[in-house]
Amino acid sequence: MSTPAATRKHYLNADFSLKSWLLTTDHKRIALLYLFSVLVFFSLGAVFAAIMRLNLLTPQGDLVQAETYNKLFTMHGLIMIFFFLIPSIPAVLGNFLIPIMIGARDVAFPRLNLASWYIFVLGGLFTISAALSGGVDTGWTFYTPFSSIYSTSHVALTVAGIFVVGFSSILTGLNFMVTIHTMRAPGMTWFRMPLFIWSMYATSLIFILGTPVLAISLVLIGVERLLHLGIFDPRLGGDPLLFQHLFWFYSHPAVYVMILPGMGVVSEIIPCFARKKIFGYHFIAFSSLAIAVIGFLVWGHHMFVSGQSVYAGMAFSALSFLVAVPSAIKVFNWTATLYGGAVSFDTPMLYAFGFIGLFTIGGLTGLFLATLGMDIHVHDTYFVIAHFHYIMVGSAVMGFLGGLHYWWPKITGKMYPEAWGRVAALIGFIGFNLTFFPQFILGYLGMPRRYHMYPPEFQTLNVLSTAGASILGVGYLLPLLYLLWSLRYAPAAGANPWGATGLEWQTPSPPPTENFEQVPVVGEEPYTYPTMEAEVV
Amino acid sequence: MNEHVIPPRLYVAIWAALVVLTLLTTGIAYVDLGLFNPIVALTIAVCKATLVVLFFMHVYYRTRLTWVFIAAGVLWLGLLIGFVLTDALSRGWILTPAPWTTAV
Amino acid sequence: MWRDLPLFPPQASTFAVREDALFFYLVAVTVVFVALIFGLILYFAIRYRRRTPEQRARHVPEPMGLEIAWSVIPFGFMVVMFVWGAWLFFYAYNPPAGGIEIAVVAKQWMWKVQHPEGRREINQLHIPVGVPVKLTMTSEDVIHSFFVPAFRIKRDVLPGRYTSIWFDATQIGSYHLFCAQYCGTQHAGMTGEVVVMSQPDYERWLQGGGADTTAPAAAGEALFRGLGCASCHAADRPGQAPSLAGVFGRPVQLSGGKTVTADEAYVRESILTPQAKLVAGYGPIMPTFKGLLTEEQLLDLIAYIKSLQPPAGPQAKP
Amino acid sequence: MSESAIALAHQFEDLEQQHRAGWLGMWIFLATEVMFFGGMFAGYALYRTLYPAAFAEGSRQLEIAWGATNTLVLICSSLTMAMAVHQAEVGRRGRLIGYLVGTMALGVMFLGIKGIEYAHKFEHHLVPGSGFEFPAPFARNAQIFFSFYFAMTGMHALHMLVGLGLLTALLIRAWQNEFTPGHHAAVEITGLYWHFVDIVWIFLFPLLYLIERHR
Repeated sequence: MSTPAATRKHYLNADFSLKSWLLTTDHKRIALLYLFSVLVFFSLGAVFAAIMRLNLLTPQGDLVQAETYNKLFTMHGLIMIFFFLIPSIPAVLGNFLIPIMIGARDVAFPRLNLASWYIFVLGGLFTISAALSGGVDTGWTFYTPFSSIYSTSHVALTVAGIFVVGFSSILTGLNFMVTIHTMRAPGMTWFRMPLFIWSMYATSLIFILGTPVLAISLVLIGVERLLHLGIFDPRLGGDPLLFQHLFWFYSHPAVYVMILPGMGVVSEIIPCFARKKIFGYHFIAFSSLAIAVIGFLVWGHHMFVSGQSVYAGMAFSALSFLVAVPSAIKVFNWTATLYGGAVSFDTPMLYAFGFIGLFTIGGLTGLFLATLGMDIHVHDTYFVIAHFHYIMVGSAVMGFLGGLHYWWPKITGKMYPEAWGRVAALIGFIGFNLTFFPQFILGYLGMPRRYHMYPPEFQTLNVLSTAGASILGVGYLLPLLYLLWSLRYAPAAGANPWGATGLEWQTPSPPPTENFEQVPVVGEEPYTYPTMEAEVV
Repeated sequence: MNEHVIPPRLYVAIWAALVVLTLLTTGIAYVDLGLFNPIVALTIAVCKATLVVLFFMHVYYRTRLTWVFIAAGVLWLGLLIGFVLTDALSRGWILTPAPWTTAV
Repeated sequence: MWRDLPLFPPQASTFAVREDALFFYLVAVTVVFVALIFGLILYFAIRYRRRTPEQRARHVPEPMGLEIAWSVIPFGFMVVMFVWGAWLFFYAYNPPAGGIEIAVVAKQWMWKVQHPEGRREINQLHIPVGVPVKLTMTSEDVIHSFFVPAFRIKRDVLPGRYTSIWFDATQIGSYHLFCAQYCGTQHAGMTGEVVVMSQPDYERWLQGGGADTTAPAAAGEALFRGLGCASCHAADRPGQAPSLAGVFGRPVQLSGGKTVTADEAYVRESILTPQAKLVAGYGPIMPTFKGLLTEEQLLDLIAYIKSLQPPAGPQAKP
Repeated sequence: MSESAIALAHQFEDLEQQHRAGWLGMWIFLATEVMFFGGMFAGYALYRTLYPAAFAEGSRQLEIAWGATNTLVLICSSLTMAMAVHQAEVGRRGRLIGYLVGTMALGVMFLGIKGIEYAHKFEHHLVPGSGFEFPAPFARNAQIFFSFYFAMTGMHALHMLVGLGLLTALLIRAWQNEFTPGHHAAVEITGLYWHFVDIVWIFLFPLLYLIERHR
């Protein structure tokens, strides 16, 4: 604050050469490299989604062929999940914020951090080259034996891409865990850490224990296709459910990888804009860990109708309900934080409200799927599509955008235009509900997922959904435009424009390369906003 | 890190134990223990792995945190195998043997 | 208007009625909690909005009882969901005795159906109203899923294994049949219809269909003789191979001491991998029929073995 | 002092913190590796439960003498690796180099023996695929056993190769006299990886080679 941002040295103006970006080991610059790459992938995934929604305007699916449509939803799923949602908050905001929030100069392994980004890009290139050379049509779930024997598309290349990008996740998670364990500033005890750090720790746990199982199951598909080992081949007595078990062992917890970071962001935004200590800090912190751990025990709820044993189904169903409890705890604690606060309606807060709302709907409809008898009907229908988009697009992207707006002044040193921000948040919320709420009804009517054509009576709801998608698109495009605009034209932001607590707001915006002028010493719990009573005393 | 320089004698002793256990597990495989053959083989393997982890990998001398991550790895592996086998083994249990032996 | 914008699927089986009751409970819980959360957030946000830039929050205690309450109360609702859902699940996957048994073979991208009386159909399933129907299903290639929204039933159809589903239709009419598990290029085309008919109509329908209406059991018997099975598995000469009369649905003593129930899966395995589970007292002399039989022929053989009545008098084997 | 300043990366306060981070990082990575191999172990457990007889029959085709020898070779290499770490701790450069070379030699020996076994499998048509031949009753399911045999040992061998690469890097650094009694974390942490690969084999040996040998 002492020197004006224009002359002060910080991580952005430390060096302007391209090399200084591509060979940087600064976690803040790596975060921006990730931000750029995930936005490229998001746009790609969004284009695929747009073509799919347009195709579904008519029952016959006039726009694209069945084969093309299958490749579109496969690529949409793969890119959005592995190249956007999973890295979005962790690799961008997590990378930027974890060292600053705990008072460290960098992550524990900065070169590994850069390597993770290159591995991410390499995985992306593999996957995109698979798409360009003809695409892949297995669905993002790669179910055997279709993927291992019957599909004639570029499965091996795609699987290689996902395998590679998995390593990026693993190394990022490893880096974060070691950083949180060993790099905390003096006085930064576990219960003085911001809740965002707790959620990133839980996310990292899933990265390191779940991702390798996905990696090996993809390797096994690869060797079955290329070397003709019979791992999943039903003709040899192979069990088609084995792959589903291995796949969902990672891919269900991966859902929590996409939502936990968003929960962490919301846990930062709400106390800041309610100017109030978060309600139930310990409950929110431990519920993150509980979600990560119990989240590993519920994967079989994707397999209730698959021919899995009914007894295993019962166990998985019961555990699935158990994992809903920590999620409910979080929602109630956030709501209670507002009670007696001094609430303002800045853009990040609107996104946080949107997050809670959409997460509540998404979470409660998840209970339909965890209920054994109900899942028989709604499994693999648009009900499932609507449910997980409420979680993974509604909530997770709201969390990402909320966090991006909240920390935008810190990252770039510029304020975004507030009025535009509020309008975009509102448009996004309305557009999202218009797109995906009709899909709940479609699902209960029985429209199966991954259908490029459908019976004519489903048309009205599909048209409604496509119309909503166009509004949603506007809601996502607007922030991109005005955030870019703000880089050049917006007023400079101070070190702490929101009056927030937390170490990241005690260093200038943008932060210097070493994050802090001197190592901070932490002496109090997070979110200690002064209250009215404190003022009286 | 608190450096415990472990005497090489201990390493050699651990090595000798590992060799003996290897020969033991190979030999015992030729004895019919029925159901216990795989159990004995795995128990010996777990013992060998524990020796390697504790002494060759110095875990015996280090902080609790290392134990936590080892335990997590082993526990999660157990969960994966446990649930997969739960499914496979209970698939055949028929609820009520309601034989539809004759077509109507 | 409702024809163009349906909001609820037809309810055409006994299971659909039960499923919808659970559905309405879940919807009610969802609505209550969504209203609660949305209402509280709106109320708090407006009631405690920041009126002056300097305004501070009030000090609010954090009672433990509140945390426990909002953990336990939702959990209580979920226990009901679990118990109710599990009960329905067992109802759906546990067929009652008696009824019609129909074989379904799925392949990319069609449903092949054979009725016990012999009539075959493709992408259509004709059934009588008011009679429980059990489908025994398998796939020739990848995983498919048999889904009839009007009956609220669905089950994956796996290669190399039998799965089953049952239903009791309550409404005469024609309903969608979908493949719900992605199975390749024409997945969206792997659809058909389930035609629910009155009993007399169904009887009449079974008589139609022309010459190709050999009953599966009869076709299986022909295979049984043609493949030479009968020379060893003869009821009157139980020396080389066990007699198959009346064996279906009963426990079989295996060499090695274990017992299995002779269900579809066991018969299938014994034809394809005879040495895997040998019946106690017999040698491993039967050749494998892997690759010699189609899925439909296997189902025919199973139908034939099912149809064999136990011999009169005391059972040969326990 | 200047020496440790060179060895200390900028983000750490002191060498102890740096060593702790490296140690923890490697253990977290090994937990990841447990789950990586764990996927195959889960598949193995499933199929061995479903097809016990075929797995026993397949296991009997493996050469137990080579398998046991390889187990001993790896145990010896773990000993030499542990000794190498010890020599780095006490700062004897010559012996450190000697033990590293010894470890690598044993590692290469293991891969050589594995190669001989693989060659025999090719000769006996035990490699899954169109050329697979196996006595009638278990022909199909035994192919699954051999698929797992090749997948698991192949993945293990790949890890051995990575380990040899890491050891080569250590050897070069030891040659250039980079390690001191106060700064040898890289030796210890690479050692952890090597021992882990040994542990995987300790489980693979009984699971693959020792099924129902008594029949």
